[in-house]
Amino acid sequence: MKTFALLAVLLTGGLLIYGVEDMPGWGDPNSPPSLHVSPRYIEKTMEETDTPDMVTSVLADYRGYDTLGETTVIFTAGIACLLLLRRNRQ
Amino acid sequence: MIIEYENVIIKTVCRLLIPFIQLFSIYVIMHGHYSPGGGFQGGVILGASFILLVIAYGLEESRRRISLKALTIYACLGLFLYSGIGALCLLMGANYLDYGRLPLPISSIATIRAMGILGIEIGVGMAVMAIMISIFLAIASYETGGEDG
Amino acid sequence: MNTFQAQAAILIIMIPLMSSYAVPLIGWRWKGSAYFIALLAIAASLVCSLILLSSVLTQGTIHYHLGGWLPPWGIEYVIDPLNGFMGVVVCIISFLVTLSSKKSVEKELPEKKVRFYTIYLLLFTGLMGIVVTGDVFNLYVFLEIAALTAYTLIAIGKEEAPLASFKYIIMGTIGACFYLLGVGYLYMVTGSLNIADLAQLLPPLYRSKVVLTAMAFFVIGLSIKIGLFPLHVWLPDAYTSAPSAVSAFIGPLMTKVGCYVMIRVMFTVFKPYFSIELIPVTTILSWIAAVAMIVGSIFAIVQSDLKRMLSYSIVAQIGYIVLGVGLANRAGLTGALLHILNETFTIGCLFSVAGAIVYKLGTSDIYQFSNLFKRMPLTMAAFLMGAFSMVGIPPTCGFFSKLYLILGSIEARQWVFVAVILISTLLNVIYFFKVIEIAYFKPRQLATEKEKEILKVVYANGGTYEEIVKEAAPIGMNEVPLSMLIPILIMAAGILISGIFYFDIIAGVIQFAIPSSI
Amino acid sequence: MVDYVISKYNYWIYIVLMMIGFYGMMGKRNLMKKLIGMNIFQTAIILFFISIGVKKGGTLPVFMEGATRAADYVNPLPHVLMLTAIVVLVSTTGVALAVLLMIYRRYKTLEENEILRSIR
Repeated sequence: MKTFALLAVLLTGGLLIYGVEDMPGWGDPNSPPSLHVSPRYIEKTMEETDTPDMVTSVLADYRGYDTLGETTVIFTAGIACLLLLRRNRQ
Repeated sequence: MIIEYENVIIKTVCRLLIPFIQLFSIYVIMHGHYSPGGGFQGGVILGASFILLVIAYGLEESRRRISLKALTIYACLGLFLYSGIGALCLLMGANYLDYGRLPLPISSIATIRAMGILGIEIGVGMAVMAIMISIFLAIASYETGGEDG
Repeated sequence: MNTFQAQAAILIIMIPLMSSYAVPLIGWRWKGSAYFIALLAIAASLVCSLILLSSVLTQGTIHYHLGGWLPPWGIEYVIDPLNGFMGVVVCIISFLVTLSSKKSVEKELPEKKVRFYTIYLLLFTGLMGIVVTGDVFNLYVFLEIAALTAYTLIAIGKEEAPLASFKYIIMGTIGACFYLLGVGYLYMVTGSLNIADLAQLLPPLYRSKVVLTAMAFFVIGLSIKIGLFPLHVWLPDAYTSAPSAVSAFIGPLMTKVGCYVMIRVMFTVFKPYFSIELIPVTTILSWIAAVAMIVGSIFAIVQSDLKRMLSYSIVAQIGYIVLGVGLANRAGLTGALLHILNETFTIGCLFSVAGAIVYKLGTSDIYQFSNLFKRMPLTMAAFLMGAFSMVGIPPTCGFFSKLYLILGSIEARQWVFVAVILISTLLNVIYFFKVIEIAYFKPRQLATEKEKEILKVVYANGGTYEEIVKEAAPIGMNEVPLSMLIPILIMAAGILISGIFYFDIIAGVIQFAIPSSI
Repeated sequence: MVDYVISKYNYWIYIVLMMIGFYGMMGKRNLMKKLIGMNIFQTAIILFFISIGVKKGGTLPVFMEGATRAADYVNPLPHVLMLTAIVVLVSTTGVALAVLLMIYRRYKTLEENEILRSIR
């Protein structure tokens, strides 16, 4: 079991290291994520949502639906813990 | 099982700290537009203040003050606030979560959007606070064979 | 009506989601209402999905911009024929399974109904959210909703359920994290999360090592999620120990939705020529699938528990679907999609029958099934129909999906796969025949505890052997309640109908659902 | 070579963390340790996402007067995605802890091989 785990870990690590070669360097201001979608969030946040904190404006407005899903995840966890651990009064 | 620990220092410090923690959590929720923060962070801080209360005063005492059923209802209401704002946008003829059409007496669409964001942050804060406490209570009171109160 | 049609894409998620928040609120006062809220919400979702499918087929792909933001910036729902088809399949089966769940939930989880149905609705929401979304990260969020609810629902089952659930949590998290890592890698080289946008931005980058790694992580992660052969270890334990209502719900849907995501990633996010020619993902997958078909069936033969047998049979059936995907030609994909339809009906039907048997006998041990055909004729008729479809006997849908898979293998000149499909079919016959033999031909034994109780009473009163036999026999026909029986029969009928009208289904829906560049 | 290693140091850190977490999930015998491994694993992914949002010369993504160019701020999108992923991590951990409590009550241990022995 342990050898198998070690093998799987080394394989995954090898795959990850293989992928690093073509990645943009750390803090590269010209990497694709910095150029493609995110500039609009940064430049238009005041104009479109009147919210200086871009994380909040993306979280709650541009990608607000993800946040609904995320709140639902935590709601699920809460109800799940109650379902698993509480026993109703007989 | 978390039992009440007779120690004046812990109780007094908690009693002094908890209101400030709660005030800070509300600040974090409301100030999410201008600084790092928002519904999740504020909700978690608010939940942590109640958890501190439970740790200091023991499960038995806090069971009398905090009801799991009420917490579930808070969580549902918070989520209803969130999804209800979205549904209100639907009723106003826009797409889901398109806050721009919310019926608020403000002329600028961007400001209406900011108000919509505030609304959902409050909903998220309520839900996260309630859920955090109920996860903690469910796990902490399992050994005693917790029953619904 | 027109606005309703335009908003159907979001209502399909919003109705069950908001209902799941309402269940604890209303269930606080009226505990019995939980089941009806769940049923109504899923029915409403079913209506929306039918409207969506019909409007997709007549007017083309539907785009719905959440929050009114245009695609690469906001989240978008895209419904094309593939989505629409999957949505309808998921909704129909969920509706039928939910309909039949009432009695068995009342029996197995009497005090937990409200929270159970909350989680149940959230699971349905998660599955539908995966199906309709057009954004890779949004897909991850709903994948996690579906996974978390599934962990929970499995953990409330009988004896070893928590352990099986924990194993599933570990494996499922690895799968989801690999998927998330794939999303991150794609995001790093393109800067986008929208599926359509990614499909446009990726082709010049196909030689990039990052994209290759991302593809590898997508495939491994999703293979864990669907329980493809060497990564299936969590699946049988989890599905066996779950409560009956849950395994009837998760069994047919969870893995199939995972297969849908796999098709979506391989043929929509990436262009088909990347998955087929540049790196041989499809070839590797089809060989793994072939092994899965054989090994899953062999494991199924040696099981003595009906639910565990069906779980291993799911592993084999996943092999069929992935084989169809891996063949990557039109006939193969048609077979795969038809098999998804057929499989949800068949597995749903068989697991519901298993639930009905557990409801009546209190056990799913195959060797206790003697004389079951006399006692529960209608349920067992449905079981027979499911078994026929699984084996692939002509009027049922299973025959046609296997036929298309064989045609696809021939078209790809892979004769080995033809042989594998035939061998796996033979193995299917063996394990289903074992059940049928015991249930039909084996003379009755004193199977259930209840009968033993009766006999003890008779024996204690000094009854003769004849009296004992007479007392034990009366359980002549003892069907499950109608609320369980009717959905099972509808599912059995669905197997037959989808078999008879297979050509209309292919001509009307499935042929549009296959990516056009294949 | 050294430049190459240094310019991508964030990736090496996350890869090592991820391998540690992955080994914990797969190789450890204690269920609690598996759960801790899972947390490390997910944290590694969070670290990875955050590190791809960094821009040299960028400040935190809160709008300030006088800085309107996109290059002035770090990329906010990975932060948003990771807020979601953190919540998912917390929720999964919560459910897993609940399940572990159930396992502990049933078998009185969290060692995998002892549990398997008691089942057989």
